[in-house]
Amino acid sequence: MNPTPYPLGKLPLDISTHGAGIDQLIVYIHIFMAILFVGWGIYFLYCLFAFRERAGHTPQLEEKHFSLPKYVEVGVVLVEVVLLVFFSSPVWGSYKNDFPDRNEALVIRVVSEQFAWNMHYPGKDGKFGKTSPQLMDGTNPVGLDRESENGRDDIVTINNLFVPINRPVIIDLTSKDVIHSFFLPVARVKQDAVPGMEIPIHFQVTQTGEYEIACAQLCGVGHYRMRGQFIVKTPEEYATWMTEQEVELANELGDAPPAETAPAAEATPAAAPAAESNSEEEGK
Amino acid sequence: MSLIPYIDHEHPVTGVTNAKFGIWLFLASEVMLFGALFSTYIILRTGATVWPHGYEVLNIPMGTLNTAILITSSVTIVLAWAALKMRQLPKFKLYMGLTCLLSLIFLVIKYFEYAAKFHHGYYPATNTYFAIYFVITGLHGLHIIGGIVVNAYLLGPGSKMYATEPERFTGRVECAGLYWHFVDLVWIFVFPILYLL
Amino acid sequence: MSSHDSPEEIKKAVKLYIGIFVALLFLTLVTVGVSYIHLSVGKAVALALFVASIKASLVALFFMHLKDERKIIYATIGLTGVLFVFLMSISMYL
Amino acid sequence: MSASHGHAASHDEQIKHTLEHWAHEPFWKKYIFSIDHKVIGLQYAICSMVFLLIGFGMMLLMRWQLAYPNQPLPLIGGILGESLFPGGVMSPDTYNQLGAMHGTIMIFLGVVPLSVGGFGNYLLPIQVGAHDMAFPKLNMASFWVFFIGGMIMMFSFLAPGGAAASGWTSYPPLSVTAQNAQSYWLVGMVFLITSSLLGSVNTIVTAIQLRVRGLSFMRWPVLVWAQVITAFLLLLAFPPLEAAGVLQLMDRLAGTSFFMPSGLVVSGEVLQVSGGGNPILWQHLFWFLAHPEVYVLILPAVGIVGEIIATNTRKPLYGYRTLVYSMLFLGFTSFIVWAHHMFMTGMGTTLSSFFQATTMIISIPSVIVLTTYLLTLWGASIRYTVPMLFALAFLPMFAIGGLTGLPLGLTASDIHLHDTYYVIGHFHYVVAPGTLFALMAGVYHWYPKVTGRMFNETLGKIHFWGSIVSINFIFMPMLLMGMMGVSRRLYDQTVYAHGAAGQSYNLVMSWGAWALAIFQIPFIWNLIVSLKKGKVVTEENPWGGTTLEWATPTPPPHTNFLHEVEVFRDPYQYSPNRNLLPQFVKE
Ligand code: HEA
Ligand code: HEA
Ligand code: CUA
Ligand SMILES: [Cu+2]
Repeated sequence: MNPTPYPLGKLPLDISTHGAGIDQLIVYIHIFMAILFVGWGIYFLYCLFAFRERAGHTPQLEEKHFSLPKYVEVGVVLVEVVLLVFFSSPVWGSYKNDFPDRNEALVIRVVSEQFAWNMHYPGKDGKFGKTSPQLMDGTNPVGLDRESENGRDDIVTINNLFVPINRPVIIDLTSKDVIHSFFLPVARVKQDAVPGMEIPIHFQVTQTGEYEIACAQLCGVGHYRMRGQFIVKTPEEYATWMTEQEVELANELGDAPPAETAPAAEATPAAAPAAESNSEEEGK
Repeated sequence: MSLIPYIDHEHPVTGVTNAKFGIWLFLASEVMLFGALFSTYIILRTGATVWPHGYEVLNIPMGTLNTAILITSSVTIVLAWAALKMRQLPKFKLYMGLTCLLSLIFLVIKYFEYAAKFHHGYYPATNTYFAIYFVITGLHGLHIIGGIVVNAYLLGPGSKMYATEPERFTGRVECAGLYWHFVDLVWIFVFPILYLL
Repeated sequence: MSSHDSPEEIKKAVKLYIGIFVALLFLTLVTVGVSYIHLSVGKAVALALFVASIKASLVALFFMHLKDERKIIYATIGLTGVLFVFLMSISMYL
Repeated sequence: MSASHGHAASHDEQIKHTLEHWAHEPFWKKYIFSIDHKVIGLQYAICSMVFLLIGFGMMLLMRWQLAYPNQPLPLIGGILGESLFPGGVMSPDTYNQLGAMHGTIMIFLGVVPLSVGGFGNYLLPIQVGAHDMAFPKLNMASFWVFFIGGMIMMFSFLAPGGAAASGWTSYPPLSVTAQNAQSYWLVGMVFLITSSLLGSVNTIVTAIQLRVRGLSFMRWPVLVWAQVITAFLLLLAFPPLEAAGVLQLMDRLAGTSFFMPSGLVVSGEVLQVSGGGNPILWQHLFWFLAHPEVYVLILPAVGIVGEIIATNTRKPLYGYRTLVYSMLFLGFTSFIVWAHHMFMTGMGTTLSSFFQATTMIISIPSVIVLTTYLLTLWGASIRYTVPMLFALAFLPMFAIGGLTGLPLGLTASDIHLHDTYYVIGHFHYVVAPGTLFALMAGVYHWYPKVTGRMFNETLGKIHFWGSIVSINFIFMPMLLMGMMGVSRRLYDQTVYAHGAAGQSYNLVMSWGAWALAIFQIPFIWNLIVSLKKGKVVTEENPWGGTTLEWATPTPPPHTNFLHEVEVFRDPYQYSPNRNLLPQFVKE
């Protein structure tokens, strides 16, 4: 087997495309911190020893001026500026802003609740059906209206987030009750899920495996067990899984099983590219 | 008697008495208190889908009357202080009495306004507009009540101090006045944002 | 404030207070009157806050004697003013 | 001084008169509803130390659950009752209650009242040469309002549904929908805030108005500076939280929706509220207070450490002015960094850039403060008293805590570290081996002055070495566990694979915490027993300090000073021949 994705006392395995920048920043800033701490620490220990009170030792009372510390302080400022401008801001900027094309990417709605993660896939047509709070209940966690225009083929899973590798993923994150925080340790993704807001995030992963979704915001008694599975598959496996879901759903709703190839007849032009990219991957 | 200096005369460097400096610091914190509420007001309003115009749901004539009353009470209290400065205790009592009376009238009108709201089924829980309306006016009302207590004290038992330490007493009245003006000042903003806009 | 202690000064001040009082009442009527015209939201807000600020300044400057106060009071108010702006800036973030 | 007693000569008379009068006051007026700032200071100090102990006790229970998840708590588990500890095992809800209350108690009932209420009240008037606070009755009121607030917090455990369990941050909607004593928490906070406001007005007026002749601002001891800046932070940052507390109370009790958006569905039911509110608004109002609050936690500690370092290095503080300006800058800037706690709430890049930048900027004055202290050590003659050991330990510990703030302040690294144990490690390094050590240093340093007895040196050293070692075993693993991505506020982290991978750290931390508890026994023992058995201290200035508290008789009488005092020079001056040039000695 692979070595554990969670080595003791270290950053976990990183399977995302943007995570390297974050890890690099974390490593660099800790090196910087260590240098400051050890540098001052050596000076500190030296002082503690050399200037201890003892017979014949007198303190130096005249005002002294040191210029080295000034340079150190200026150095600290410079390093902070560099880290901020060249390491933190670019990574953060692309994390927040450089969204992939919604038509290319796999778009998933994630609706958090006490204490579960509900994943809402748009299904074959690439479009989400209508949802409403009134429809939410135990069997319909995201409040999906199956009768709404694009709702019939939507796939909903609980606590299992399936994504393929090497394809941008966009998650529209929201919550139906309290604030949660959607945390994928191995993908360096974290975003609060705030009720009343739908916040998009994006990432892309490169390595298959079964990982975890953690809740990072206190959300009640079950906060500690609000664990989800983050299942990363190859595109083929992912497509197979998706087809399984579709078949299952069709059986459940009593519809005809979905045809092997998309797009569905009623797909609007906007949805077509997404559907195409789906079928492309299926073809691989 | 006291070992604490600058109770009844100004500190030579800062130029203020302890009490006056203290009351200004207190008012500074009050600014931040109401500032947070005004911030909340803006956020709720910009985020709201429907926001009733004050004039649709509130009683503007009553609000205007209350504004006038509060402004008048601000004048009477400053006149009360001026009377003390001129060492005219009876005049002080007259103006301070007026101030208390006016503030009570303010509360009575406020009571009728609240009662009318409840009568129409408007409660804090109705929508965010009424939520912030009741909180701001309610908190302001509590400040009025606090002011009445202090002013009534200075009018009644507190005024005994005038006989022994007139300077110190005048200082106290000035501080009470500063507080009262501040309460008035808050209302000057509350009135347009809740009633008129 | 010792400079204003003399009875004449106080008498003068009293006249001023009455003047301010009239101005405040007048401005109140102005805002209320304008509110009946139903201006567009932007204009109404700007005007109402403008008038309110004038009224507040009058109260602060004259009734609260801020017109000639001590440095330390100005400093306190100045600091509070700046922090108040920070606090109000919250409303821009949401 | 006061107009009716024009002459300075009569001042001493007046002191005598006041002391005689005080001697005849009944016990309750002298020691319970007292207006003497020293008595009030001690009331604050004792209460807050008991609260610290209670808060620590709660954490000791929680540490059992963390180290040995779901195993019954030995011995005490059964006693604590089926509702909180079913089958002797702490329930998740109990864990959340204890966690929220640990944070609340430690900060608002422990550290702040001790450093501001205790040290501030006791020392600040003396250090400026005053006979009492400017408003003694207000001072008494602020203590009792604090006391009521504390009691409300404590009794909230008995309320139906238990104590508040939404974290010390009380984020809505969770805190609003919670069926527990969150409302008590809010009311308690309103009391505590009111108490702080009264106290800070008093502190500022006392420090500025009651300065004795010759004590210009730039001659204030650093502790006075620290307390005054702290008081301004409390004065101007607390009211927004008071307002927010009222709003949350309205949401809970009056059904308003200040923090409640529309369309909430809680356990399958659509919540019947009008909606239209904004949960993020609470976070802004909360952190607008709570970031300045963390500097409230550190600044008095910085002041105490400054006093002790100056006294025990036997030389002037390096760069006193720089230090003062840095603290002023720190205080001011602390008002514009609050949103660094909220990077993950969905904030845009413009705003987060601003708050990242301010957060980096605010680290600079902290670096300068530490640097001045470190440079003071150069060429010193360091006397290793117990308080000095704690004060010295403060420096590297605060450095670790402060430095670990930097990765949190940069948005990119905060993505991974936010709300993990890294944050817990960061701030515990600043508040526990930082502030708490500084406070312990202060307790030892002024113990002889306050009680007239010397503490036991050996017990003090055992306390020090035991604490410094064990406390690092608690908080260092937290930083590492945070790196692994383990979330905070987890009742049982082994539910997660990455949590289980780090579980061994929990054993280290818990045993570290229990060891730390054991090493507090000599401390408490020392404080109590030395009251009776300690060597009597009669001299005014046992440590050779230079500030005004060392001019008072030991222990200080009701009026603090028996004669009028005056200040002649900057603090922390030493002359080669006398080795000591106190502020109050004319030469
Ligand atoms: C006393 C309290 C205190 C202090 C002083 C600080 C200081 C700082 N804090 Fe901290 N912080 C908290 C208490 C404190 N903090 C608390 C309680 C929380 C969590 C709240 C919660 O969520 O529950 C928190 C959380 C917190 C966050 C949010 C993290 C998150 O939730 O994701 C951030 C982010 O920017 C942050 C940053 C900083 C920074 C940059 C400083 C800077 O001011 C630090 C500057 C100091 C230095 C840079 C040190 C300089 C060192 C040297 C010069 C070396 C000298 C060497 C030797 C002596 C050997 N803090
Ligand atoms: C000032 C603040 C402060 C202090 C000092 C401490 C001190 C300690 N804290 Fe705490 N802690 C917080 C503030 C503080 N904490 C906050 C805000 C949180 C977040 C809560 C939340 O999630 O909402 C937290 C959370 C927190 C957690 C995480 C819980 C979780 O996320 O699930 C843990 C875990 O171990 C912990 C441990 C400890 C320990 C072991 C100490 C030890 O260092 C304790 C040491 C205490 C002493 C050594 C007592 C000293 C006093 C005396 C000895 C007095 C003597 C008495 C007499 C003479 C009468 N704390
Ligand atoms: Cu959901 Cu924590
Ligand atoms: Cu902060």
